[in-house]
Amino acid sequence: MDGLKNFIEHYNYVATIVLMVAGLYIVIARGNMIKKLIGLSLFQTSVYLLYIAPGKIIGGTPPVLDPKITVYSNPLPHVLILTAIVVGIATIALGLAIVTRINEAYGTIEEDEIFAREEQE
Amino acid sequence: MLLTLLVTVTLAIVRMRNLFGVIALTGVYSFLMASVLIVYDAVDVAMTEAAVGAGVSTVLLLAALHLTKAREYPQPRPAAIPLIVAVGVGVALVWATYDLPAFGLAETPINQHVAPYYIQNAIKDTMVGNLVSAILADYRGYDTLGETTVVFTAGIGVLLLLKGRAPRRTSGTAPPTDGGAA
Amino acid sequence: MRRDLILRIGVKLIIPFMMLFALYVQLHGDYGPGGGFQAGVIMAGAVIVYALIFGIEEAQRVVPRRLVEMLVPLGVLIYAGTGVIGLLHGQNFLDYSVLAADAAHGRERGILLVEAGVLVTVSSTMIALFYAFSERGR
Amino acid sequence: MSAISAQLPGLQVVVPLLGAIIAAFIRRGTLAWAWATLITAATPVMAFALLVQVWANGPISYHLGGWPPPIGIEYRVDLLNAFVLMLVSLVSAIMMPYARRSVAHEIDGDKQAWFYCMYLLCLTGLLGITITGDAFNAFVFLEISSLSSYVLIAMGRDRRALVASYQYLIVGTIGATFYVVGVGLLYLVTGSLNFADIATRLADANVMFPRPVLAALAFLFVGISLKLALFPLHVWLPNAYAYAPSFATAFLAATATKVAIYLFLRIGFSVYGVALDIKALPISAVLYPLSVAAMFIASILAVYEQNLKRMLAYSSVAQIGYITLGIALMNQAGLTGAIVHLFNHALIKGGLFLALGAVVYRAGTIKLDDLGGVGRTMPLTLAAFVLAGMSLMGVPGTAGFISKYYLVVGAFDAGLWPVAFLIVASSLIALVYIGRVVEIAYFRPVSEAVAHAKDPPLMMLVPILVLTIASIYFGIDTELSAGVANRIAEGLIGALKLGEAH
Repeated sequence: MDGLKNFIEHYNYVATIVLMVAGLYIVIARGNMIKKLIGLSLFQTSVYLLYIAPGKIIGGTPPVLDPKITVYSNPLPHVLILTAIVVGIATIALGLAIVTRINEAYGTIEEDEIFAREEQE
Repeated sequence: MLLTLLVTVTLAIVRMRNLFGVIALTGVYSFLMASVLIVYDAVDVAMTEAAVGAGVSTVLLLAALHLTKAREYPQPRPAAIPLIVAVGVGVALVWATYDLPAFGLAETPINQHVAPYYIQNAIKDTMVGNLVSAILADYRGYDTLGETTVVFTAGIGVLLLLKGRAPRRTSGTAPPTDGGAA
Repeated sequence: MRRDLILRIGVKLIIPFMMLFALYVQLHGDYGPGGGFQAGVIMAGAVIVYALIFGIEEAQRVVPRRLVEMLVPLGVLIYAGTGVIGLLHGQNFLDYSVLAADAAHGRERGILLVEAGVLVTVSSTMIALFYAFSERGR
Repeated sequence: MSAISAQLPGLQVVVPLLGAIIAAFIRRGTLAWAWATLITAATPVMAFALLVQVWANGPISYHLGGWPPPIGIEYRVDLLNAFVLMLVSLVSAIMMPYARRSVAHEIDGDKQAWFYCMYLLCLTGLLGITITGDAFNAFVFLEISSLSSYVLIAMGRDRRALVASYQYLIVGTIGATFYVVGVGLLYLVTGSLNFADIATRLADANVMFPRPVLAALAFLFVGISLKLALFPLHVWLPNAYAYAPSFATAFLAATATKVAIYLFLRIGFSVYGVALDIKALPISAVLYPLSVAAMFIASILAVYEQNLKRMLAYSSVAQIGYITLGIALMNQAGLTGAIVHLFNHALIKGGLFLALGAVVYRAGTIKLDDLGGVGRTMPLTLAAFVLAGMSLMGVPGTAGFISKYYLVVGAFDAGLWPVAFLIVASSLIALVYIGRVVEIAYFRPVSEAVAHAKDPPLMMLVPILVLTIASIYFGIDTELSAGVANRIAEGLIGALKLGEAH
């Protein structure tokens, strides 16, 4: 019973970790360069929950000040994750630009095919 | 529960081979993520995630897909090693988070140490009632300058990569000699 | 797509509202959720929708590429420049308290300025990305 | 004057940042180069002033936005990062005159201006990581430097540069995300993002949450190791260095990995080491085998490499192994060796890669077999290459010898004489791969590719010679390198909280 209770109390972490594992798996296992970038962005997104979930206080409200309210959820993780989201999309945009150029240069965006071509050269 | 739905969509993304479908699913994923974030009181973050994840990144991914006309085909890649690495990381994290404080408590270090200062003083210091804005633009404004610089870097970087020279044809050109600068 | 009158008129009607909403999100960021980044994305969204319906040349006539490329660094310059004002007054970088007679008003003003910087860079970068990717396709 | 000196920590990063922003408005390549040179030249001046201040008066704390830590972001300059700031900015400034011809040769005319903008952003990012006292701020600047370096690498002429850049982007982003996870876990258990503040709160946190504290270290370790190309996480590095434009390779090789190593030292020693017994943490146990593997395997891979840039890239992986070995020793001499090698290796590799860039500029190839007799057609360039190569091997009288000397002494102090033997043995492999170049460059008939090559113009030659001479000079006069490194190591070790044995 204790294990189950702990599982439920930490469910947010468990979900985070599943997302992270899935993202990392896509990045390592898949050879399609766009799919890899999607995996990368999943991997980055999972981190959001790691930061934000612990800042939530049950009974608290969003951190916008209001004289009637006394308990707020922690705003600092929100700020950090806003930054992380922006950094994430910037990385993906740059990655996609590079993939577009790779496609022009090689005619494919499958890693295995590209490596095979370089072997021949 | 929303988180379970999120996990389900993620697994679908892993399995699916049709890239167009995957991109549509990432849009769904982002909206679900935004909903979860609202539940966690992170309204600013939710708004951004919806705009970026479902909006910007979907547009960019579709644009790139259109340019590359790619389909992902099943490949005979061994799946064992990636699975071991990814699951290994996961197990490490499960092990690590097991004795972290349970969800929703106020008496945890992150809710006790720096955050109360912002909640108590932001309006006095900055006259801005949205604490996220106050921290984002002032207390940790330097991070945000860095963040804007990251956007700037990516913007100029993409322009550098995609502007100018007409696309080279995909086949027929001889590969440049070893070491570049031919 | 170009012949679709309803779509074109609909878009023409919607775009001012998108712009207005972006401004609302920008300025309301002090009291509710929102801020330069979100507003920038919405603003860029308006231009991108316009480009999708009326074609990229038409969009570039309204928002020239040259202008967008100038705006990308300009936003960061506004942000960093706001920080430099603090330096010029002998305070630390990004200390906004010097921007008005009392510190709190100064900081409020500073936050407004830097959020404007974020808006400019984010919206113009998004538009620039869109232009870059769509022009590559032709 | 005093007003300016109080603002120096801020200016150290703000000046190159503003420089990069303004460079984005510039269209002409030559103008952008002149501007970037001016900005870059200003950075070592500020770094030197900071180093002098810190040397005399101890650490400086600079509060960005006027907010004291941990509320706001702090720049904290101590001897360690003042030294790294000095190193990064000085090497960059020396390389700038070289950039003009080399970049004009390898990058399309309409793209040169923005290339310099990217370079300045990368410099800003690296300086920002080094100077900051805030864990999350370090991540933001890490991403500035990473994104700009992906672009710099992708600008290489060869289409393989694109693939190398893509792979680096994937690996680098995984690394950065691991770093963020680590910082997040630390934040969860301490409630703070400031390095110094985390350090004071970590001991208590370790009592309540021992597992996350250890896991955070693991994530930070892996994340930074991906960035610093610790063996076997180095796979992105050889191709990235091989296909990037010559100037970008030399700049990144001399600076980027060094800054990652600095971040590792900061977290390992100034955060974990201050709060917990560092010798009880599994840092050394992991670093020893990986460092030794890097020293041998990467050196041997270098021997079999035809592309000289890739050869030097593998050699870099090996040299990083020496630095991490010095860190693993965790004693005065070992740590001094690590820090001094950080410095020496930046000079040596900077010089070597610039020399190769000159070969690319004149001969258009760096394939070893095509370069027969190049020592006779490009005498000064190759002489510099060989001298820097001798320093790389650690020949007595060169800077490389000083590094190796401290490392060997550190190994003996730790009672690990086999490690001392391995250091010497692996250095002999460097003799093989540098010797191979000497053989072909001087003892083969002049080949077709290099027949009409000659030494590069003065603007390119002088930086090569300056770095080469420095990598010899610091083997004779060790005051500024080993002297400072020694005091830094003293400071790092003195602050450690050690177990019962002490």
